[in-house]
Amino acid sequence: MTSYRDAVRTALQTLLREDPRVFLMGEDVGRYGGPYAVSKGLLEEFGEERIRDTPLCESTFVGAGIGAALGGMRPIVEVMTVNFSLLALDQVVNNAAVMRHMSGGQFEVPIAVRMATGGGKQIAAQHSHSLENWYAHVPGIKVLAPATVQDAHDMLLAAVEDPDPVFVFEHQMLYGTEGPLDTQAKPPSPWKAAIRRPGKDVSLIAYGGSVHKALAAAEELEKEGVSAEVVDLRSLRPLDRDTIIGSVSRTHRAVVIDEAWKTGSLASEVSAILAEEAFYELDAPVARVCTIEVPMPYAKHLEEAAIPQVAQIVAAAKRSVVGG
Amino acid sequence: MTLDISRDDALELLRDMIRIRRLEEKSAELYAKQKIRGFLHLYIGEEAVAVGALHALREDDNIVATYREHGHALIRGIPAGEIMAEMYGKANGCSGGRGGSMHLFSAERRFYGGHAIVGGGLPIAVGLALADKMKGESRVTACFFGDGATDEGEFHESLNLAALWKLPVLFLCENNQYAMGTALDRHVSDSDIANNPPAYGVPADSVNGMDVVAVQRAVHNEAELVRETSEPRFLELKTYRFRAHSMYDAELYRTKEEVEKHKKHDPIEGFQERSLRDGLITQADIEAIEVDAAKEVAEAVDFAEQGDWEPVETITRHTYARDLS
Amino acid sequence: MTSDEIRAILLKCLTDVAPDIADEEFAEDADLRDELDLDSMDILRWVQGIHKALGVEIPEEDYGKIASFEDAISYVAARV
Amino acid sequence: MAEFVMPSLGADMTAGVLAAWRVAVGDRVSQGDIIAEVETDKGLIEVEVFETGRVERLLVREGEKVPVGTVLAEIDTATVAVSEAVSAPVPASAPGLILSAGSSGVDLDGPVASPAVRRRAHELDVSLRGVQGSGEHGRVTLHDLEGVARSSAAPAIVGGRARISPYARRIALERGIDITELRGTGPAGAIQARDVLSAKSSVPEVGKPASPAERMQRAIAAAMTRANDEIPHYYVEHSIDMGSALAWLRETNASLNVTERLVSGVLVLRAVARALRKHKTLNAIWQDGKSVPSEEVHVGLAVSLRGGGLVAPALRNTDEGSLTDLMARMTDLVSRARSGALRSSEITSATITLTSLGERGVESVTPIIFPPQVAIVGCGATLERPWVVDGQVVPRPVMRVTLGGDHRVSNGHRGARFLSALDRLLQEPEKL
Repeated sequence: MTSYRDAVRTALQTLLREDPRVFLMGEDVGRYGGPYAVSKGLLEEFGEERIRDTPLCESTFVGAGIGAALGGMRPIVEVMTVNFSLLALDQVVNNAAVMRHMSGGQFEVPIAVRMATGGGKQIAAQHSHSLENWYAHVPGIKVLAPATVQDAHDMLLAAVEDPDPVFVFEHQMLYGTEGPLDTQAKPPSPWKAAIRRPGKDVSLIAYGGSVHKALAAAEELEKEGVSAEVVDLRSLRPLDRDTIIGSVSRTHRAVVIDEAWKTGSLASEVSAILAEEAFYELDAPVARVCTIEVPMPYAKHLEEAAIPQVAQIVAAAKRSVVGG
Repeated sequence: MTLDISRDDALELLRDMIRIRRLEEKSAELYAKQKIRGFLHLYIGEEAVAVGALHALREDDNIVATYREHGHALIRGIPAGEIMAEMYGKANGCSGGRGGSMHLFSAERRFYGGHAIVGGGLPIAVGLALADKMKGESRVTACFFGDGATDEGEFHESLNLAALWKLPVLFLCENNQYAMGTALDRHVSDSDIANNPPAYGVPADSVNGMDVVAVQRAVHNEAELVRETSEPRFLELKTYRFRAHSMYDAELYRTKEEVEKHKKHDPIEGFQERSLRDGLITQADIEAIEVDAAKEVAEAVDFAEQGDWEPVETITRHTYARDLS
Repeated sequence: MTSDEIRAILLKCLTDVAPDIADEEFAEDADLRDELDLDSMDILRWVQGIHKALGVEIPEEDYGKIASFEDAISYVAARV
Repeated sequence: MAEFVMPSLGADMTAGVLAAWRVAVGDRVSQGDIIAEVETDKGLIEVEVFETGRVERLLVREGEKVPVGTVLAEIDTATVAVSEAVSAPVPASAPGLILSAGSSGVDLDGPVASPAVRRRAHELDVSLRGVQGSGEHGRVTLHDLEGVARSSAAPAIVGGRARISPYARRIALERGIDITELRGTGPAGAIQARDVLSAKSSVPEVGKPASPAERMQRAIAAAMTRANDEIPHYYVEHSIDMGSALAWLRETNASLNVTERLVSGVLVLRAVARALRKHKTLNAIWQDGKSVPSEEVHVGLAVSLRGGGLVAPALRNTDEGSLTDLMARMTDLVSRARSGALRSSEITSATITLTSLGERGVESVTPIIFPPQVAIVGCGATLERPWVVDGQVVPRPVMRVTLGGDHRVSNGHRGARFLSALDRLLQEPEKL
């Protein structure tokens, strides 16, 4: 078994060894070994040129990453967490996302950006955001959310190989989780959702840190005679509409689990897709289980109450299936 | 003090400045006639900076500019027709009609564009220089920006990062005395802009941006130093824009007298008189240049008028490398 | 390419268009439209299938020469 | 004589006040001179003239507010060598769509609308044709657009407002179950699938559960019997000379490669869709006791399934896009219909149906309307017929077309005018 963080490091090593254009840039990725210990040991193997500790200037080192990609390199930029990426949003939205389209196809920005996301560690409102939906809203970039150890490895390889800007969100609660890792097998397309557990009565649709909670909820529902299917979105832009619609066309009920705030969330997007394209398959309204719309509180019992938990998922599924 | 340049250089510098001015005058006319829409920022008065600088840089150097970039694009080699067509929004424009006046691009000529976010181009220039350094290519990345950009966080971050990682960036600040409607001394604490960069270890100098020969010489010296040391340098070019910030600007922030005072240092008229006085060029040369410029502009307008509109069906093309649907 | 191979390819292209005839017996010399209840859309998709599989381009005016399955085999055999 | 017009000084400026003239009649002006001052929201702006010559006439008084583009003065440029003023004529009709905001001098495709509105319309898959905007000069605003999108959403299948889930409503139709007799056990008494599944269907359950084909057959039977009981049909028939259409088709197909080849059915399909643009009453849905015309034309194509059974999925916006595009969409739809891979929205969004049995050699067909539609077009075989052309009797390929209409909504006169419009369209195939 391998840990999620080791899977990411393995991918980084493979990329750095095989392609001289690849280099890693970010705060404390070198000497400190990475804020989540993902890049430990890489400085010793690849040196200061290709493992670059940056000053605390998110806008400029993300912008420099975009410039280096324009200049023919394949940079991997680590923005410590999505919370600090807000300073770099201008470079992302006004440069990375538009360069190819606005230049009439002349310029390519093959950059991969990794950042931790999500809450659950009692680090309060400024450090616990889930803002994947802000990035998944923007045409011109792609967004991935690896929930498993295998995806954490495969998706980073795909992100660096892709000619377009790709943003990979690693939920901070996953770094320590363990799972099987096969570095030889040919990985499935990262742009397709996956059925992590088949079921007949209701589709639990989730991504990133919420997938494990959906699986746990499905186990509990099984005991109460409700067969739940778990769909892991994996790709947040583009969304794999066919797999989502396919699943709900079999179960006729959907519960979407998303650690972001409900308003304007990816859960809202999935719900709108189902209302527009699977309307005649729905036997109950689409349910959304999201974080309570409040700045993330520090106290443990408050944070746990705010973030979607297994119990809320089970309740929502039962309301959808049994009704009343 | 006589000009120590050849006749050919004098003709070349004068020609390019006049080409820019006639193109910009025509753009103003076409904007009034609603052929060009959106925002339009004219370069009239600042021609000596683009001409002097681009004549001093090499064809292979990277150029990153701002939304006031028609002059830089034209002298860099993007055909006047493609620039005009782009301002019309036609498919045969240099950015396919997608960018407009503020976003002229040319991959072939390493012209990394017009950038409309003030200061937004600086990190890109730092990144381009980083890529060249890592690939072992000895190329200069010239980054043009206005005095307004020196207020942005990215300006300070970029100077620091370029100095820290010793990146071959030539920061060229076109100080035209105004950040849109705010005069220099009302938006910077130290209006001697060249004082800032040394705080980050970036050597800085200043030059009269109205004197095309001085600009060419200064940019040449700075660029060669950057090329040799692969370390960033900074040059302030003091200049002045004779027209409003953009087409919809009542210029409440400055007086007519101030504009007239600066117009006496018109970079074209000044250089024209000195070249005539030193016998480098003749009145006939000037008329020939004017005729050529008028012809180039007329052909550019025709090229734009003949261009097609991009059909809506291809609107999503180039959003990604391969279409997602 | 033998005529048997051509026959097999043509049959496969036909079953792509009309899956249910796969296990049906049909007279190979009879008019396909009547025999297998094919309309002009089916014929076009069959012709497109043959073009994709064998590169043989069958213009509209030659549709008469492939009215039956047998005719189609000899027509295609002469052009592969 | 050159015109000096009120210039546009900003993307959102539509008019300006001529604050003051800086020249008088008879003055000489040269390019770049300041000729007037204009008062705008941002303050006074000096305006330059782009021609060189003599001021002939001043047409607008100081203080007057005029729209951008209004002629303010005339300048006699004849006395001076005419400068290379822009004289290129404005393109007569700009093909396709203009991405920049609509400028007055250029012919637009459809009403005036900003790029943002056009992009939103594209996303909502809504056509702006015929939409009356509430903005200035009939400009379509985002608000208008959202209204149009809501009103053209797919209609409910059955009249009356029973609270029933969409899935339950669909399988009730398939099973021929009348939902008004059901009691819902879902939230607030809503009817859900289990209520339908457990109800006794009007058609007796026999032995083993029905196969999908049998279920479909029963659903068609239910729909057809209801159509016959409720809809008073009228029929009108018309013979159309298909000569020019088939000739154009042969000639076009010769130049197309096989993957883009067209069948005559696609010409008839496009002609029906275009004809409906002017006959909206036939392109409508019967809902809550009245006919609701649809803004868009989605022709349902009757496709007979090989194992028996019939389905008429809709080709959305059949009147838009190129013929090769329509052909590709038609081929895809037919093959997906036959392989049972249709999306539910395709089954229920047709605004009229076209059924052609010509391939089977029958001369004409008198079809039954698919509820809740209010009309149906039936085409017979195209056969060589004696036909009078310029007084001569000549053989021509002729097709008999029948229109079935719902007499509560339209009448024979309307049906006849539709068929003659269809005939005219098919005589000019190149325009389809």
